Amino acid sequence: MSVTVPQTALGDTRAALRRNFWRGVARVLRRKPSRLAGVVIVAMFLLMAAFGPMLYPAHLPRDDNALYAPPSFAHPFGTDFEGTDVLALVVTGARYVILTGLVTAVITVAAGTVLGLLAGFHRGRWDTVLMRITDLQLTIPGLPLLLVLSTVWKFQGPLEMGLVLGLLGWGGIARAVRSQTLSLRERGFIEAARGLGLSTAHIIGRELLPSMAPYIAMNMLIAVTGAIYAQVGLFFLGVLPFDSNNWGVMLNLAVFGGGALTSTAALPYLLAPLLAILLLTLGIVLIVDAMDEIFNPRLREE
Amino acid sequence: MTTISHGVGESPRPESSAVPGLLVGTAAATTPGVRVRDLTVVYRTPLGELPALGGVSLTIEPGTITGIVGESGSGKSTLALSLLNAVQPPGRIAGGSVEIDGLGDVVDLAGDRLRRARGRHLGYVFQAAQNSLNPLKTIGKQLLDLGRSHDVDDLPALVRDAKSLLERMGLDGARVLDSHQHELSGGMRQRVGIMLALVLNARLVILDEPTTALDMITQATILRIVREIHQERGLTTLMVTHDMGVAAEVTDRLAVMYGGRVVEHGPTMEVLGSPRHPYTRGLIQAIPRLSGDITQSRALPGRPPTLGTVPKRGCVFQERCPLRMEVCETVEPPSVIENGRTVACHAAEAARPAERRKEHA
Amino acid sequence: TTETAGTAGAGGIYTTIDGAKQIDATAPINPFNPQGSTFVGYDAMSLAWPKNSLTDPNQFYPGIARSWTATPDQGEVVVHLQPQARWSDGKPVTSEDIRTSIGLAYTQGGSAYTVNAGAAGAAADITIVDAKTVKVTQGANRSNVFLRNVLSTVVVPAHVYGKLLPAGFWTTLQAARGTGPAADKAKAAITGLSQKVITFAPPEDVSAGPFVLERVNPGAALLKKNPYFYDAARIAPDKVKVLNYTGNEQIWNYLVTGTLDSAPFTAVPAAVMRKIKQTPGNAIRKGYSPVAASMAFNQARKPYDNVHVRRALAYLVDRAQVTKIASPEAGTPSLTTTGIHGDSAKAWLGDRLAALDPYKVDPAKADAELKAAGMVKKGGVWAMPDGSPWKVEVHVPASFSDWVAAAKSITSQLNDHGIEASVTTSADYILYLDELASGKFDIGFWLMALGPSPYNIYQRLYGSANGWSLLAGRLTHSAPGKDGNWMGGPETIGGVNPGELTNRLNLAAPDEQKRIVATLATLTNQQLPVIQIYDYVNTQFINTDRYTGWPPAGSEALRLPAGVWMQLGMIKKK
Amino acid sequence: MTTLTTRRTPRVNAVTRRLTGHVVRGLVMIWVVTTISFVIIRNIPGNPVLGQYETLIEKGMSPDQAERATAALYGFLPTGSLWEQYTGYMKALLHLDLGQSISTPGTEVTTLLTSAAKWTILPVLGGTLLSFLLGVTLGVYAGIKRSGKLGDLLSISGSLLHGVPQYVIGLLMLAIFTTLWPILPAGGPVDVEFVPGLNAGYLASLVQHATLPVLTYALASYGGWVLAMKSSVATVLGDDFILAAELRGLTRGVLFRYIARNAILPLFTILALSLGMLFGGAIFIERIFNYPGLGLLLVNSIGARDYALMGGTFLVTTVAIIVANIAADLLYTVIDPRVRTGGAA
Amino acid sequence: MITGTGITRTYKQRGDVLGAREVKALRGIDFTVPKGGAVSFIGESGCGKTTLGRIVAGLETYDSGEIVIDGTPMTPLSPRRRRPYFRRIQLIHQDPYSALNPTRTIHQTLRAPLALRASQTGRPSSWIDARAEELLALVGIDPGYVLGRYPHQLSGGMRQRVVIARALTVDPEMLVADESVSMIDVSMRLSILALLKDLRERLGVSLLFITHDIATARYIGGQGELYVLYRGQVVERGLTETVITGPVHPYTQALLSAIPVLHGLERPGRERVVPTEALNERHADEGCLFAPRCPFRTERCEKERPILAGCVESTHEHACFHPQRREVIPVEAVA
Ligand SMILES: Nc1ncnc2c1ncn2[C@@H]1O[C@H](COP(=O)(O)OP(=O)(O)OP(=O)(O)O)[C@@H](O)[C@H]1O
Ligand SMILES: Nc1ncnc2c1ncn2[C@@H]1O[C@H](COP(=O)(O)OP(=O)(O)OP(=O)(O)O)[C@@H](O)[C@H]1O
Ligand SMILES: [Mg+2]
Ligand SMILES: [Mg+2]
Repeated sequence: MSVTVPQTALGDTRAALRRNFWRGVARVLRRKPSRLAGVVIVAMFLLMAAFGPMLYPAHLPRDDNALYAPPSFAHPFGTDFEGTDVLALVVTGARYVILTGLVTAVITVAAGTVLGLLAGFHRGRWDTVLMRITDLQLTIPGLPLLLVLSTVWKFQGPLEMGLVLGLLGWGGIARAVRSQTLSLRERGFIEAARGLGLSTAHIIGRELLPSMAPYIAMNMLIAVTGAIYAQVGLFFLGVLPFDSNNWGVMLNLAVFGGGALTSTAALPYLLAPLLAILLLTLGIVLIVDAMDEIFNPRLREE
Repeated sequence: MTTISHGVGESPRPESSAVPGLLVGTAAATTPGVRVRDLTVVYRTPLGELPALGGVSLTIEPGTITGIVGESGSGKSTLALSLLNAVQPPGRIAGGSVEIDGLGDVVDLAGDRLRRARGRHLGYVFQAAQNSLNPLKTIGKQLLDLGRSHDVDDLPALVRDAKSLLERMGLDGARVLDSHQHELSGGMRQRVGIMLALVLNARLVILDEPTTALDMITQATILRIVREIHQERGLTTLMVTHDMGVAAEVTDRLAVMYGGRVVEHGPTMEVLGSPRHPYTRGLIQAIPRLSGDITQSRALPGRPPTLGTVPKRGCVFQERCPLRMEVCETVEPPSVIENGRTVACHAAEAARPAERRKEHA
Repeated sequence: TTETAGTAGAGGIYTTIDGAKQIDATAPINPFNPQGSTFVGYDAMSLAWPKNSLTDPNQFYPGIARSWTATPDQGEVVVHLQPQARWSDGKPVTSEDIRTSIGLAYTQGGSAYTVNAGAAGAAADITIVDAKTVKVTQGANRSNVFLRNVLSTVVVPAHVYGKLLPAGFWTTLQAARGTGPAADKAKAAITGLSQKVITFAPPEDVSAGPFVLERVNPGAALLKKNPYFYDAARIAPDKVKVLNYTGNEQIWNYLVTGTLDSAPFTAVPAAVMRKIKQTPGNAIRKGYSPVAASMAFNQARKPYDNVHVRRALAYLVDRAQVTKIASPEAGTPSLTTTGIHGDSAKAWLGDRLAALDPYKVDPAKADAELKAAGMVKKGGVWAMPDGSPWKVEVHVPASFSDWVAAAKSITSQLNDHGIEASVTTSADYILYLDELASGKFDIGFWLMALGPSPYNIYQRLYGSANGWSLLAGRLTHSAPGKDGNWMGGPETIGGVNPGELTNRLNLAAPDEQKRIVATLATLTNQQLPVIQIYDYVNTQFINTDRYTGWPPAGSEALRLPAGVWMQLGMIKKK
Repeated sequence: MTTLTTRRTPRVNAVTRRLTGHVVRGLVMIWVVTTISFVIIRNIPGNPVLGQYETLIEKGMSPDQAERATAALYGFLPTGSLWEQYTGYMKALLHLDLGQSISTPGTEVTTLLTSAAKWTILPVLGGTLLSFLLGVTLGVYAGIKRSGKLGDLLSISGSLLHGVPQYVIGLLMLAIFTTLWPILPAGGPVDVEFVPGLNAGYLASLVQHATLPVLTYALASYGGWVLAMKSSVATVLGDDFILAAELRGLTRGVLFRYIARNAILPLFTILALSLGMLFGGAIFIERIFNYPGLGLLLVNSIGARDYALMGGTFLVTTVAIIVANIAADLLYTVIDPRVRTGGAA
Repeated sequence: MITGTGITRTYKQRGDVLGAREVKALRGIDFTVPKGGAVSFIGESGCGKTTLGRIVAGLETYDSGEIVIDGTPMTPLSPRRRRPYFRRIQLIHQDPYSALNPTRTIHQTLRAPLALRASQTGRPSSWIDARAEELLALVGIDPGYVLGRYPHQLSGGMRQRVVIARALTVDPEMLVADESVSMIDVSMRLSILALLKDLRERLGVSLLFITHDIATARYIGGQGELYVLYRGQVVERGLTETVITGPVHPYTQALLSAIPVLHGLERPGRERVVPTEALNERHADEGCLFAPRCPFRTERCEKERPILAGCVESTHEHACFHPQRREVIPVEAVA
């Protein structure tokens, strides 16, 4: 008496569902064009990070006679202390910044999610131990610790930087994921899965994680911004190894070397990375705003 | 204290004959009637605006307890909220009128006049009583907020009234007023909800699923209280429920809703005893009973319509109807009044064509 | 009662900055404390104030000491105090005060007042000649900067600080100068007093200087005029406000807004300088500053052990361009590299300066030198003799923005010439020094040419950083990588031991000094343990709106605090 | 009357019970953090004496003078094996003795900390309260008018400000108010000319100097409050009791109070937490405005390798966070009647 | 056959360090569910029904007592060894809305346990999909319609059927239905009950039916036993029909009296009692647990706790010192 389900039909409905989701996304984006702008901005920065350095020679050209040149057609944001085009610095510097942001976000979110899931799912002793560690992570002041670490540890490149930032930042997510897990755990479907004897891996990977995916995705975006600011801030404070094509270093040199806050000559040199940060923030904020609406039915005002 | 009186036989059932005169003057003093005409409420959805109420007409006699039953999504809450002109966005009242004696057409009320009507003239008791109270304030403070909002000058008197109402419902009034909602049990909260609906002397009280979240025994208590207070205060009561039993226990008149329409309306005893609409019949049959032959109960086939699946044309019930005729697919059955009973069904009409009379032309 | 700027008095408030320390309001009012809330030249006085002489370290302006005499070999220094000198509580400044101050200095250690027997330039005896005259004699191992060290003595009131010295202190001191266990015990007793002296916190400031501390908070210190100052009539301002700062940019801001009446040497970017100059009243006094920035090699590392490589780099670095980028206002490109600041180099070397290689930018010569060193060029990029890549890493501390810019400019230039170069920064200066000292860098920036004492000049290049250290008056040499020898130069070059020569500078008579300096300059020029990049210019900012009578450009007083200027009769209320 | 006693007792119990647990856990946490920071701090490379020496040289002192000035510092370096230092440190900690500063020899770390703490509390408290009030007020509006243009603008600008790092705002403020339009002092805590105390000049100067840090602080955290309040309001708006209140005909004012009070409740916890977090975290602001608070103290102590001071600042920061956590929890116990009486009935 | 003896469960509500509150959810419950039989538990809110159901389904631990599944006592077994036994007992949740993962299609939901089953029994993977369709058909829904859908696209009744189908994937011997129809629309409630009944009759799956609605208990297991729970204790036990028509314990009588009367179809029972107060868990634990609410209580009730004992028939037991049969349920009004 079994009814055969043509595979195509099944596939079709699934495809249709996926289409529906994307249509929903498109609608949310369309409803406020600003959100589209957010996507465009972030895409632009991603492209910059991926291909920016390829647009320029390995050593950026300098103009010995145009130190801190004012903005001009050739140099839309002027030049730096050495006569290098500031725009080129911003573009080529995006990779470091964004790569660090991504690495940090991945580590933060991965560590936070795994620990939060473990703690929430296993409860009991596991939970206590993991949450104590999380508390510890949250209690140790991050920025001071980073300052200290930067003297102990030479951060070699964005990966290491991201690793450290990530290891210092997972606490919040772990806590949130844990509480989500705890509440999901009480939901019937998780209990049913356990009752059916499904493996823990299945329950966590297939049942729990997808339910938290939107939440995690959003946290990831926020973690990216956090990481970008943290590293730029550290570079700005001057505690990280020098790298001329770096937004934070640009801020540092503009303020402490070029006197951008005291006179206007180095102002473009200061403003260019600041604007880049602001723009990136704006882009991410707009996307988060859209995501909020896509994933949170409460805010989805049809 | 703990008295379980027993041997209460048939609870007294009033004759639904309180015939009021022309209701002019202060509504608070007299018992109001309600006339809903062609009420249409739509909700904005991704598929456009869809009607949750498709032209409901319903007359609620003054002094009766009217029950509204129907499955989930049939529009009961929407109708109840419409009586206060309080349909929540993204819904709106798209047409029709709700005439309440002493208030006029509620649909036309707005702003401060609407606000004053709510609470003072119209009492509303929530389904989720546990969530209908501000968790941060004691009941007493919320009572005072209510009084101030309605310009009650004599607040001590209001508190006295509230206390006596609560005591009437078997609670320690002073203690309850001094409590936060989390310190009260579900049944106590529901009684508080009823108190707040009545304390300003509203004469029209709307209860939306007042017992759904409650325990059996508590439910019985609340139902008894509703019944008694209704009589003592001379109210017009509208009680929304999805439980036929609950409606049967307390109401005088019963309206059955389906797919945003009132499909049958009449005295409870009659509607239950001899249902006319196939839906009503199906509903009654689907109730498992404590006595009698259980094999006779059976479920209604199919499932209730949602906003998007309500048939665009013809009878809303056509898809699940055992008596479906061709005409059902195209023509919406009109509401027919007969001996104080209203039915909207082609089949019922066909069965007794003799003494039919249109409620309105 | 409320005091405001208006009640400061006719002389007004003089606003400035102490370049030597950050204000710490919790620190005791004690000049022996490195963070102490006392300000040199204002309320902290020394016997005399060093002149900014090109070659002679023993030139001084009078301070508490009105005059002094020294025997030619500086074996005996007699100091005559200002007859009118009084403490701010009205008590006269006496020889006893000076003796107590010297006693306290012993507990802190130092060149003249050391308990190490045999140390060069150690004082042997302090005698009170009369109430206003003190005589200090030098031990056998005579240093030619003894006078300088004596005159630099900080003076504190005996009636406040005297109790810090236990009874019998002078006997103990005497005992400490000997040898054997008893002397060691005495030494320990004296150095054991060190902490007590440093942490001593008098309830209020008692100053012999023109000002006395009135109040201090984390943002500034306020000093008021000391009415008992021996030359009080010369002091124009009624109050001095010393502002704190955490970074140069704050000084720039103060300067741009015209807040400061004078500011000590501060690195300033060109644009900010223009802005500062635009502020009405602001003016600049430039003078000699015996410091230079250099890039130093770790000669223990390849290929920097090869002098040809160092020379090649010297030929490639355009010092003028680097200076323009890094320190356009406060530096002049070094004419050549001798280890001596450009200004004093002329005085020391005279004509011989011209004979030295100026290392003008010359890529051809650089190529030749690189070839001579066996370096190979592959695909336009220079590589090590064995063909492995050559990566030049120039290290600087991250907090020195001018050095960062200089290093960046240098690496850019090297990159232009096919040498792969990059800048690496250390998180802070202390970390930088630590890493530098432990030999972790190939090339690092380094301050040098610290005149006017020639010993100080070359001690930077051929002192402990290069393996030569003085241990109990004896010079020893450590191998590269040991005991802080990070420069790793050879112990002798062509029969010359630069370490020994440098040490001689401390003891030698002027003629010999001149010869040694010439030798070392030539050696430095040829061997290039460092490449001198730019010589600092002492740039002082003043504001002529409120006060006049500033020291002129090039004045020998320019590096002294404004408080000393006032003592010298400069700075008058407008 | 009887109701009073029965209702009070559980409250006291709940609070003390929670407090005891928190304190015990907090003390353990403090010990762990102190140990960790001790280990890290003692492993920072760099010699404070050499650093001080070269710094003095860099500032223009002659080498012999610099040597004299720094020689004394050797006496303040901790001695003994790391383990001895650790046990010594811990023992001293038990007596609330944080040791002596190295970079300001002769000054107790406690003295330095208390002096810096004053200056941290002022802008942090001022800025947080300012931004909290502003953010919460506008957040209510943004939450209620979620779909309106202005609400949108509020929340986007909130997110943006929330997203923009403190130092960016600080730098911009400094550029605007001290350079482009110099109306405020560029740094420092208070003008030293005024006698400290309750006099107009001193207070005015205090306010004047605190304006920029406070403003920066407020701007940087304002966005977070707007967003938090907005989402909290959205949650409360979804609660039935708001609809119930509306259907009882309560006035808009009362309704607004219901929404605001319920929505603000979770924010108080965040407020307490953020006060704790930011106790030592205003590093950027203090650095930019030369404001001598704990953040700057920490940076300086790291720069000078002042182990005792570093340890002290870390400790204060940690304790602040832990205390804030406890306070947040107790605050919740006190202000939320649901928790106050010890769990739902 | 599954039997439980003396099962107790006490929840400790954690205080932080000091103080904790105890809730005795179960105070020694004995029950027997015969193979293929149905047993119902009724009681008002908070009496421990859900706790019992979860314990029987192996989702919750118990403090003391013993559960014996087909002769194997569960208590000594390690959790891992216990698993295969408890897998044979599946819980059907009250709330079909949360019982299905909203992010997974019905197909995915069914596939996971079936795949596990297939790998355990060495069946080919083609069996999985076939079995999924078979099960859906068994619970009366069109596989073609639901397989590719997400739970939110289905009605409550359909979801509950899917939940049942999912429980059947592991070929359980017993289903524990905890208020399984209370959230389902009135019109469809009966069809789910009928399905459960049908599964019991056709597949021989025994049924532990937990409800506060006695009428549904009657519908599902008229021939089975009915246990009346009060504050974690069984106060009355007997064949369902017997208990309903002749309740002996005052609590059972109160429960049955509380059932609303379908006026028009029914008349209230002759001896209907009207209770006035709700359960209070903080009531004293001494004596008969129901005493504070009992209209018939005597002094003895307040001191001594009655134990479950036989009445007229040994199959009908009650725990009351003054048992009396009363007719409380509504009577059919013959039209
Ligand atoms: N906010 C809303 N947005 C869209 N549709 C809504 C909204 N509120 C109600 N509806 C739809 O309106 C119809 C009637 O809803 P209503 O809440 O009045 O039903 P009900 O009979 O009270 O149901 P229940 O028994 O579940 O409370 C339903 O189909 C429901 O889906
Ligand atoms: N996880 C838990 N922690 C603490 N107490 C609990 C827990 N689960 C249940 N309880 C308590 O145990 C008692 C029995 O609860 P249970 O859920 O079994 O009752 P129930 O009969 O299913 O009630 P309902 O009809 O409301 O579902 C209740 O007093 C409840 O408060
Ligand atoms: Mg409803
Ligand atoms: Mg339950």
